[in-house]
Amino acid sequence: MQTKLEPTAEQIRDEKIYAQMGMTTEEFEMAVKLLGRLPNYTETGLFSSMWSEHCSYKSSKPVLRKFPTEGPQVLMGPGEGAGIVDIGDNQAVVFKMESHNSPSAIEPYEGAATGVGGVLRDVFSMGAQPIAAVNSLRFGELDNDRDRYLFEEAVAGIAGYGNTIGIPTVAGEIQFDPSYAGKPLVNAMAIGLLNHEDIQRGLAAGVGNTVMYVGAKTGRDGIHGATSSSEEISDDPGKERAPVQAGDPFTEKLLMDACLELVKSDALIGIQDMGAAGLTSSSAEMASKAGFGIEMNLDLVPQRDENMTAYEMMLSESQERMLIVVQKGREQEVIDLFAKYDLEAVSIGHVTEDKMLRLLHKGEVVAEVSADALAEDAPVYHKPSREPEYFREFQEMEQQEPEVDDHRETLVSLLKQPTIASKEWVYSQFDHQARTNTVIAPGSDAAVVRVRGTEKGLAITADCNSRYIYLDPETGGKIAVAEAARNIVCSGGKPLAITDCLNFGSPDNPEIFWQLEKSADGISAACLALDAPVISGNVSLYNERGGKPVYPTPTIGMVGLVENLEHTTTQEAKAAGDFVYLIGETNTEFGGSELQKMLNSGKISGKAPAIDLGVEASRQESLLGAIREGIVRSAHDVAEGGVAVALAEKVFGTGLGADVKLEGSAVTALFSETQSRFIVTVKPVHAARFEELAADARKIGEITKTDRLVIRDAEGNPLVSEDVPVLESAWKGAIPCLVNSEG
Amino acid sequence: MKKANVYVTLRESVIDPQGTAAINVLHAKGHDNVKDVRIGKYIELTIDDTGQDLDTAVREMCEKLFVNTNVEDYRYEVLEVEEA
Amino acid sequence: MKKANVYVTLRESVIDPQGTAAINVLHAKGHDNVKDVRIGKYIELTIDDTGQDLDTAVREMCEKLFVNTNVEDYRYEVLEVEEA
Amino acid sequence: MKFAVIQFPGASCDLDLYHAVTDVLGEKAEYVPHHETDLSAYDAILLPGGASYGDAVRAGALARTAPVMEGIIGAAKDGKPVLGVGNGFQVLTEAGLLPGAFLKNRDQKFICRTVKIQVVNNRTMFTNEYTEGEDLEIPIAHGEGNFYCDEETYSRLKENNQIVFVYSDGNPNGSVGDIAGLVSEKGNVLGMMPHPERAAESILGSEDGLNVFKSIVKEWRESHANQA
Ligand SMILES: Nc1ncnc2c1ncn2[C@@H]1O[C@H](COP(=O)(O)OP(=O)(O)O)[C@@H](O)[C@H]1O
Ligand SMILES: [Mg+2]
Repeated sequence: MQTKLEPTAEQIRDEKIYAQMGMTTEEFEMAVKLLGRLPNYTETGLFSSMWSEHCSYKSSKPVLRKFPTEGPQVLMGPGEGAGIVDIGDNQAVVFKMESHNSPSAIEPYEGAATGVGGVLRDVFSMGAQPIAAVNSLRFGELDNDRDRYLFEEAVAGIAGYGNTIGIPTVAGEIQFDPSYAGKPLVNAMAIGLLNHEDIQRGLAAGVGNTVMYVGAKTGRDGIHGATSSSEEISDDPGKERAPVQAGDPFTEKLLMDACLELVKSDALIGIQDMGAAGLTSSSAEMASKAGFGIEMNLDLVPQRDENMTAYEMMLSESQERMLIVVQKGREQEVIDLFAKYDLEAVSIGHVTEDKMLRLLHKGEVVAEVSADALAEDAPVYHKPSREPEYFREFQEMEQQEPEVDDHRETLVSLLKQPTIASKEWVYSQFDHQARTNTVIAPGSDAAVVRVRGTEKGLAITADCNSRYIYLDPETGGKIAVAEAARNIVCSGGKPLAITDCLNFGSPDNPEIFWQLEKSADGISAACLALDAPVISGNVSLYNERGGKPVYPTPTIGMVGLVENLEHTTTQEAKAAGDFVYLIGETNTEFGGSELQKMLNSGKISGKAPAIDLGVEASRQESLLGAIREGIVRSAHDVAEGGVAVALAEKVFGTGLGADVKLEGSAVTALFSETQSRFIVTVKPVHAARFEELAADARKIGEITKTDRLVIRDAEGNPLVSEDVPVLESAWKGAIPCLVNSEG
Repeated sequence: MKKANVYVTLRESVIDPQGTAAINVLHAKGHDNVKDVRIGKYIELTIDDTGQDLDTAVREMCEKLFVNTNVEDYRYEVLEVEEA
Repeated sequence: MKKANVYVTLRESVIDPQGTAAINVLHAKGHDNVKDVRIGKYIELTIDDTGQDLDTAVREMCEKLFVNTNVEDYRYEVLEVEEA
Repeated sequence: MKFAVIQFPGASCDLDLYHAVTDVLGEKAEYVPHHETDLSAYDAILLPGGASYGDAVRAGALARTAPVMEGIIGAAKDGKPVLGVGNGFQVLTEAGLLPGAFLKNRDQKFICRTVKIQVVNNRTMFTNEYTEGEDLEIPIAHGEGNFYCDEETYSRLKENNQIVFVYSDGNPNGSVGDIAGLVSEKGNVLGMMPHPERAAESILGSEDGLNVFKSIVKEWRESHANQA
């Protein structure tokens, strides 16, 4: 009955209805050729969603091929729900990052919440118990209602989902910049743990095996989410929008526990979550990867809304659903297993030999398409790329030291910049201790989560300074990985691998495509230098509004191994009398710095800070060596705001102070963002040994009992001298104050 | 004094996790004939009657604060209340 | 088919933290004449009409599940709905 | 001694309690699913934190209808120690085993951080290992931890020394009388919003919560030594 309302195959072609679904004419013609006939409405929907950027990576594939994805530690690289890395003792860590930018720009609470839910499913569909969640967020400056709303609600959504399902949110990062105004980035990462024998894949293998649907019912929500997340955000309020997808963390908790029991059963052949493009992508991909076909009867799909069409069911992005393939004849076992968790498992089809995705609805075949055509044969575009003019200009600029009158005042202002300010307002809303394994909670460089029953821990961080990437994507890409690794090392871990989320504007713009390519080059180089291959990731393009793109933001999520939890180190100073060391020299580098941005009302220019990956790797290695010898009391990398900010952060919350002396020009010494630097504290008795291990460390002063931060020039004259509580309250109060402001 | 009662409901198309959890429990308790549960908000506003246009004010309060118009619908009624 | 609409409100004597937060926001936004905000629940139950006594069933569901009678009051109405 | 760790659907901190009792304390514990009704095999009952039933309707509202409540109520009547942490506390009030109710946090946001609480009453089976007036650092993690009771109930709680823990360095959620934890009139049911099982190992930042479990064990040992 309702199929009558759908346009005919001829109408789809003649009236270019495929274009409304995001397909180009060439793509439509390609689909016609693969099919050998005109696709009907449902089939056009299958093609358009599977060939969307989000599902097919058609513009980014050539870029992703650059990434190093191998290493002795890698058990599974990109391609499945999440990547897997060996951590010894037959255990492995599974992780993945996902973007939920476009839903979050419309409905930030549910957008962020379902982002968390989706990436958790990616992890538990591999057979891993999720043990931690992480997020990486970007918002406009908190100077207007809309951006404040997006920020507050996205944070609440992450909390609402993560806290309810009981997976601790242990780390994250947030930056604020006008380039994200009205187009926030919401990236969620999940980390899981499994034993090698429990590794699962999304395979629909074995003719006759049964395809089952588990989890929440299918509704009309999120139809064409994959396509619309591959489009720029519309300013047209009247534009018809598919209903927002909402999350149900309670159902997901049951689903997670049930799936983790199921993976122990040999009745299970394959499992995959229904993410973007829902039933379509899960079924087509599982069949294609396994070299089989799938036939499904859509009448059997559990439905929340009435009179759903085949098209709607296949394209719905209702949350908390999984597709599983089980051995024929063992369906009842699976049904019983899910029933224990108050969930319904329903047989909806079977595996076939003919490699087709065949859909039946109301007694008719409503779609019949080769699974490979959908999952494998999407076009791949080699988009033109062009070096932007701004880049040349910036490269020709000399590094300049900004003029600053009052160093103390400047430090206070920097500490109040929301990108630098304390994120406690955010992470105190996240349950970061559930599962009682969080050894280092949010607030230090990287989080550390113990691996229960072993001496090991996992160090976890997410990082990306997109200002550097905008100025110089290749250098900035290197810095993003290096900074993540610095945070891991400072916490006592050795980098294992990364996941990434490439958030960019439209790849159809050659200058943006250039940013994408160059930053991937930088990321790849750093991954090689720091021995941290890419094991999973996600691409989010078209992050634009009114033709204005966000800063290129390839977020890096990194996991490192803490071999022995005794090595875990935090950033805060521990005791008065400890020596303070600065590792690495300082140059005048202010391009893209927090100080430059602050003094130029948000604008940045010039060269990004330089980075030498060889130097980076050797400093990280020697610092980790010293940490493992147990002679480093605290370690912190120098990042936004330079040494002055890093020193302040080291004494916050400790009741202690510091008195240090810095060489060179004051503004550079205090605020420059030269890379590959660390500040560590060491007990005097270990000083000699530490200096032996860390060749380019210089002692700059001591931790003091009085809670005052004194930073002097080479002659000993104070550049900054302030009570720590004054600095700390500026730093702590900044975000709450912006959130509660009006106007 | 006036009173505005606001009824906020989740859009039909949006799943209601609370309602879903509740209906399962109701069925387990033998209330099998309950077919659907939707949990929304009921807001009572007491407003000084300064003779101004309450409709505009109530609508604004709803859309700015009480209702997430992406996922919720609302209706309201304005009543006269006796001074105490 | 029948529908029961349940209105759950916090007791007068209980300070409503949600309402208090809301009123502060409203005043900051210039809605000074709002004197009180109370945030409760509005629950819609769709019930198969098997001819039994709905009042008892609805009251039981409320007191066992939807309402915490320590701090909340409720009222409800039962309506006839057209079959689709 | 054998602890029961109740598993309500969705309440995820069962694991944390289980490990605190077994790995840290070295006592026996078993998970008991929500549909079980017989708890006679256990010496103490633990109701975990988390979000049972996704905190639908109200935190703890749906859990109070679970069949296992019958066993819990029975155990409480028999005088066995029953401890509810976080969501477990909310369930105990919903079930009427403890007075009062919970409202949303004063600031409307979920709060996860370590707070200071003071032991007001150390003469309970849950606090005998503490000294009176002792300050503890224990994490909280809740969105509806704002304990409410009317004035009459509050005076009765005070009179009977039922208030066991109060927040001592700022009230994070708006609870009446800064209440962080309280016992039933008979003293064998304790509800507390701070999570002692998250403060049971120094590697996780604090061991201040461990004595809650040690107290239960001590009391049990003593009472069973007398019987023997
Ligand atoms: N969105 C977030 N969620 C959880 N923790 C966060 C979030 N943002 C920041 N944090 C935590 O706050 C601390 C400071 O973050 P950040 O300034 O980004 O550190 P760094 O510069 O060392 O990467 C870190 O421990 C980080 O994990
Ligand atoms: Mg850092």
